[in-house]
Amino acid sequence: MQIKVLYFARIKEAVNYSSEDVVLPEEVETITALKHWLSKRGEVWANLFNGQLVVRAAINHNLVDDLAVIEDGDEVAFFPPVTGG
Amino acid sequence: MQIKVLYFARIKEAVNYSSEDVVLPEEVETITALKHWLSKRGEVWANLFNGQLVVRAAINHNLVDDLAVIEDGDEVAFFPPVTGG
Amino acid sequence: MIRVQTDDFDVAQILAGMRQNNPKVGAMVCFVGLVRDMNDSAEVTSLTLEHYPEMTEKSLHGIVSQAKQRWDILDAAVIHRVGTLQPTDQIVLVAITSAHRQAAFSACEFVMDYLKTQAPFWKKETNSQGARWVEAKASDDEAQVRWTQ
Amino acid sequence: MIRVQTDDFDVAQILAGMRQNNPKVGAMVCFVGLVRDMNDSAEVTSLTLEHYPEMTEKSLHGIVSQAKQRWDILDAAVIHRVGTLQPTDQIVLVAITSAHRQAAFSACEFVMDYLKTQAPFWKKETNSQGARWVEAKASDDEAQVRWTQ
Repeated sequence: MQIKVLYFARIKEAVNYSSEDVVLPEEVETITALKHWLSKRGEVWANLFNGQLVVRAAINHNLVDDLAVIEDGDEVAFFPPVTGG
Repeated sequence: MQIKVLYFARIKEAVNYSSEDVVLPEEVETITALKHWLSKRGEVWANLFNGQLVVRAAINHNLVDDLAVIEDGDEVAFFPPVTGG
Repeated sequence: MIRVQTDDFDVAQILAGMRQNNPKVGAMVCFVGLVRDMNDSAEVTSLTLEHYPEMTEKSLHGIVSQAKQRWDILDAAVIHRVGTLQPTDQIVLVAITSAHRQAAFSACEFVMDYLKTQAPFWKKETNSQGARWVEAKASDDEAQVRWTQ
Repeated sequence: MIRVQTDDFDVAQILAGMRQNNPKVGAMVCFVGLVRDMNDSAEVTSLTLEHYPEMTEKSLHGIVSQAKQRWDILDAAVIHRVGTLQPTDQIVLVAITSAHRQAAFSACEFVMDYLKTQAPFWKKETNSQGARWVEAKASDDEAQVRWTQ
């Protein structure tokens, strides 16, 4: 399936772009699986998703936990804990 | 001893004046004793201080409870529970 | 700043004065109480506030001092009107500035809860049937007592 | 009213609009968050707020809806600025009107606690040493969690 992935704040700066279209292999069905799959892209990605940083996720503009299931056409966003207000 | 007594809100309206100078007999030493002593003035006073209404008291501009001791020259005030704000 | 006055007050001006040129202020919480046209189902046409002048400001200063002891706040303003007011008129303002929001929220609510139960103001409402003194509410006593527990 | 904007906002105008000609409003609680010049001991010269536009307003609407379900409030306004701000600038406003003060205080604090932990804004501070992303605070998570207990 194909999804859109967005990055914000320090995660956007680390990966050095703000969004990309990604075609996922069939077995990548959840946020956890997506994090794991992205972490294999290289050191920057591994450092982001090795579990030492809190990386929050949203699917279609709703905050979700890492067990949330991704569907074709979804917009997935990764970002650090929010600090507005 | 001599004190000044002030009345506010519905208590002022009931007794029909807002302040008076009062000379107290020696045994009237507390707010409770003052309430009891005033209640003997007649029906209006008895109705105010028979315990069915909550009548708060202040001595020299500080809220006090009924066991507070009155001293010569004090300003004592009686009023209903406050309703500002 | 603590004031008891018959005149109306300008919320914007008070808030602006409290934060002006003070980059330590991270949070500002402001409460404004207004005259409602409805209380216990009778239509209110006016509200008259009586107070005990010599005691009122002392009482408000005492409440603000307690708030300053309990929370790390920068400044506090309390303004309470007396005299005759109409529905939608402002009655009271409590404004607190602090570095962080929790102190400001707590202090503002504390000051209002104590003001409601300890400051010597009394409200008399007028409606088409006449005038009557407003009854104190048990919920206000409960709101105040929770700060002592 | 929910707005995310780069421009500053006028607190007085917003409060006036919320209470105007509405004699049901007995209480108004307003929170304003401001840029402090100090955070974790480094002197802040500016603050830049990034957000996730498509998600931000949805998130704020969701938070306000929850507040309206939990408390009997009349109206709510949330305004959050994005872009680059200086010390003493306004960042955020939350204002609530209600008949009685407790609903307004609780709803206002609830909206701020949820906004701080759920709405997709991120702050980057600049000082003489450079720029750094502000860390989320455990105290904000704790403030939010208490509403769920």
